[in-house]
Amino acid sequence: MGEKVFMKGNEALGEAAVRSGCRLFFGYPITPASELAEYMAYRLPQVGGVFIQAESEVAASNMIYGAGAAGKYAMTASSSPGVSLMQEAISYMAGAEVPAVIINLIRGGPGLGDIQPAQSDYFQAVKGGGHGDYRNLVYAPSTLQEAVDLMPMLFQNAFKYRMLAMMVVDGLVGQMMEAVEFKYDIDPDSIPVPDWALSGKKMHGGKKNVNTSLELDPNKLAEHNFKLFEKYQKVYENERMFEAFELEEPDIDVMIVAYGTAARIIKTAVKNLRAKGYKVGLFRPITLWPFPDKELKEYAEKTEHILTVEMSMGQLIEDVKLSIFDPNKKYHLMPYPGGIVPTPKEVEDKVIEILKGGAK
Amino acid sequence: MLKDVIFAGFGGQGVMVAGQILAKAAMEKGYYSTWLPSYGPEQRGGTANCTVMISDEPIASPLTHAPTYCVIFNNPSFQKFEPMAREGGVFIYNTSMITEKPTRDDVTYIGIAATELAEGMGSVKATNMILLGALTYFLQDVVSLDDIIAAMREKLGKKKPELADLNEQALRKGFELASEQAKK
Amino acid sequence: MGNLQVVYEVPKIYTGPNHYCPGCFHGIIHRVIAEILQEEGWDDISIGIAPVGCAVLAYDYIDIDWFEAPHGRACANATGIKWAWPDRLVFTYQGDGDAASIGFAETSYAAVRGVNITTIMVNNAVYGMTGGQMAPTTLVGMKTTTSPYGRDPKYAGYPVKMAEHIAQFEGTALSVRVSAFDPQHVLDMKKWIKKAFQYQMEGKGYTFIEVVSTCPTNWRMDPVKAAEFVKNEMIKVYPLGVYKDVGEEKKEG
Amino acid sequence: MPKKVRGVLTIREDLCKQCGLCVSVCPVHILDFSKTKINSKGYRPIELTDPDKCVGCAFCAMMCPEGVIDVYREIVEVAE
Repeated sequence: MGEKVFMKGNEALGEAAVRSGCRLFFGYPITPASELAEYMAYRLPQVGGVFIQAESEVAASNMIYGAGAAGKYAMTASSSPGVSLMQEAISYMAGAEVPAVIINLIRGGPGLGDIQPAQSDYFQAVKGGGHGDYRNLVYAPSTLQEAVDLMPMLFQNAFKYRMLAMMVVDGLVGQMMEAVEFKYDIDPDSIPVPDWALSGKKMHGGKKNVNTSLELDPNKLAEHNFKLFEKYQKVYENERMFEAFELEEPDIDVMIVAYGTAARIIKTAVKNLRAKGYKVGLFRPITLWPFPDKELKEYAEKTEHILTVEMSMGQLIEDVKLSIFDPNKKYHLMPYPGGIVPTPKEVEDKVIEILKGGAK
Repeated sequence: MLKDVIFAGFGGQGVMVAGQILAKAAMEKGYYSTWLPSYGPEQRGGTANCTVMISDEPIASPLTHAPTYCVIFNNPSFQKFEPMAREGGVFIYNTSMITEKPTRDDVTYIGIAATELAEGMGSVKATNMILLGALTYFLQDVVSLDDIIAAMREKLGKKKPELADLNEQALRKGFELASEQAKK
Repeated sequence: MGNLQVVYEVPKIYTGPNHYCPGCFHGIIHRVIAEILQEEGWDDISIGIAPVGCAVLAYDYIDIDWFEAPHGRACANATGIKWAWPDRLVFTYQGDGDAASIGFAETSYAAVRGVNITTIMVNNAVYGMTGGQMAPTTLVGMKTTTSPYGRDPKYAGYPVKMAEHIAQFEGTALSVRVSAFDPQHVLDMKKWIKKAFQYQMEGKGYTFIEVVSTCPTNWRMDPVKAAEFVKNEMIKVYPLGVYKDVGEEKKEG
Repeated sequence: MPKKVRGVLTIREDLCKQCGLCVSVCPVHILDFSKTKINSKGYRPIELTDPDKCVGCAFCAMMCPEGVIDVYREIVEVAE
């Protein structure tokens, strides 16, 4: 443990799940997430785990729904079109309070789109792609190392709050190779089976457990919804994560807001702009839900210009504006749809243009 | 220090693995390195390229808009990357496959008939190693030819030990040809 | 010098170059479909449904109208198209993963309903485009990227035999398994695809052609070896033949 | 003079992917990959090693996934 290994992102994500104590993976091939399933097919049998290739993403997501209800760490991974198919199970799991982990390696959409890195499933992930009122925990690491470091937390928080934890990355994280370090290796036998799990009556005091998302009485269903949202409020209070990069000074020329791969690239732009004397910083949400809105608002006090750079057509910027809630700020958007990845140069040019007053 | 390298060609030409060997060799030397692929949908014959970044500090962006080092395997990649190549950079290309002619005077061109040379050595599969060997000549402040050979043997030696010696020969050949051309 | 007499010309509506790997049967099957459509003059009234998988770009290779389906849903999309234009020639072109795994329900229900469309399912025992994962049709013991220790029936079950499965439905007019590993079988394949299209034009019901095919890239074989593997191994598990043919017995009014 | 039927092939070299299916089915073994040419895709395209022996059976064209080959026949006079 602790050794640096040169690995492909998808394989490192798989290894991170195994070391988080996950022994159940259900998946269906899709580019650019297939290598994660391939890694699990190779790795899980070595550690007494089970890899099942489902007949579809609808089935794969319902398999983690079952395994989560049975009280075990279970995971699936897919890319955008596949995650759209998983919305059924995602909504049901929210209703039935079943924990599990889904990784979405987002690719360009809508529809089949392409297979290039994108962030256009932001709304689907944080605003709910399935039906009903619910929230998912959504983590958006910016580097492979961060994704690996976050992985145990996804499983643990999924079980702590009995909700779905989703990691949104993109094909760039999945396909890229770099050195990663695994700092943990959790024994699955050390993970307690929750008393709500479907494990046979004798495991939990002889009283039957029923797992359902059905509640025909509207009053009771309303009560269930209020209860869910009390839980989500707790998650909001405890689990917001972000990074403030080069945002120490009281006055900032331009604050860039970005997450995931876009944020990683923008760090290069920030460094280059700093070298030229521009006071530019990056605010990077690590959790997309709960969104670090209070923190973003505080940092926004330091600047007039807020530039959102996202690999989508203006999804993140809605939460940015909602968080800052100040019509006097100048909001700028650099949208990169379709699987196009920003380059540091483009972002640098845009910042300089904003400061010259050319940009609206 | 930041070295940015693009390898580009058709899928199946060994473009990706050449980049992986370089990135791995750099990591073994204690540098930060990233390898980032870009594929078309095809399993074979489509365009494919990868970007390798090597630095002595953590790499933020794994992408470059103006690669300093280009290793080019086919015509479409030549057309795409020649205008993007960084001023003062090195542009290595496979003249067996590329009919395009160099148009810039601010880039060092190294043209090698790598496919024919590889065929002559025993396998067309060693084409990529000849070109990687040529690139290594220009990256000696980061990785030596021996480092690349060691990384190649670790990456390919297990699966195809019979090809490892040929690949080593190919790496050496490319290195030698690049040094000759660079001195001219 | 005598006059040149045409023996074979590549159909004009077969438009390449294609993106398939060297030696992939997809090209042969596309070419044969193009031959039939051109020879019968059906190209003006045909609508193809392309799948997700290696043939996702099929619409670039045959010069007819095409629809690009979501993964597995081709037969459902085709059902909609057919009921919008009942007299058109509507066919789905799918892989085994598409038609027999994620689209198993849609494919089966086209047969259940006897939708008057044709499915051409290319069975090469792997997911080709995504990089050689196990397919529903992967042979027991066969190594793929998601069955690295060989397909184990304990976890992955057994090969899905679509031609037999589709034959059981009353709505099926024709269910045949063919291959393309030598010229004779290519001609045989052409005969049965043509018959399927004819049945469709006569309104006989759902027609299904399974083509036992290769994946040289993911099987890690050269194309000639891969064709031999089909001939010697694949068709042991997937016997070629006619599993249902209503012939003249069933005709709608 | 006696006459015989001879096959004539049109080969679109640039489409060839050197898969060898045609080579494997040629009954008179007169197809092979070019030793001298590399096409723009990087493959060595097929060529006829002995055009006079072609019988015009079209097996090669039947098996070609890329639509590289058209097949014609002509009657030629042969010296005895």
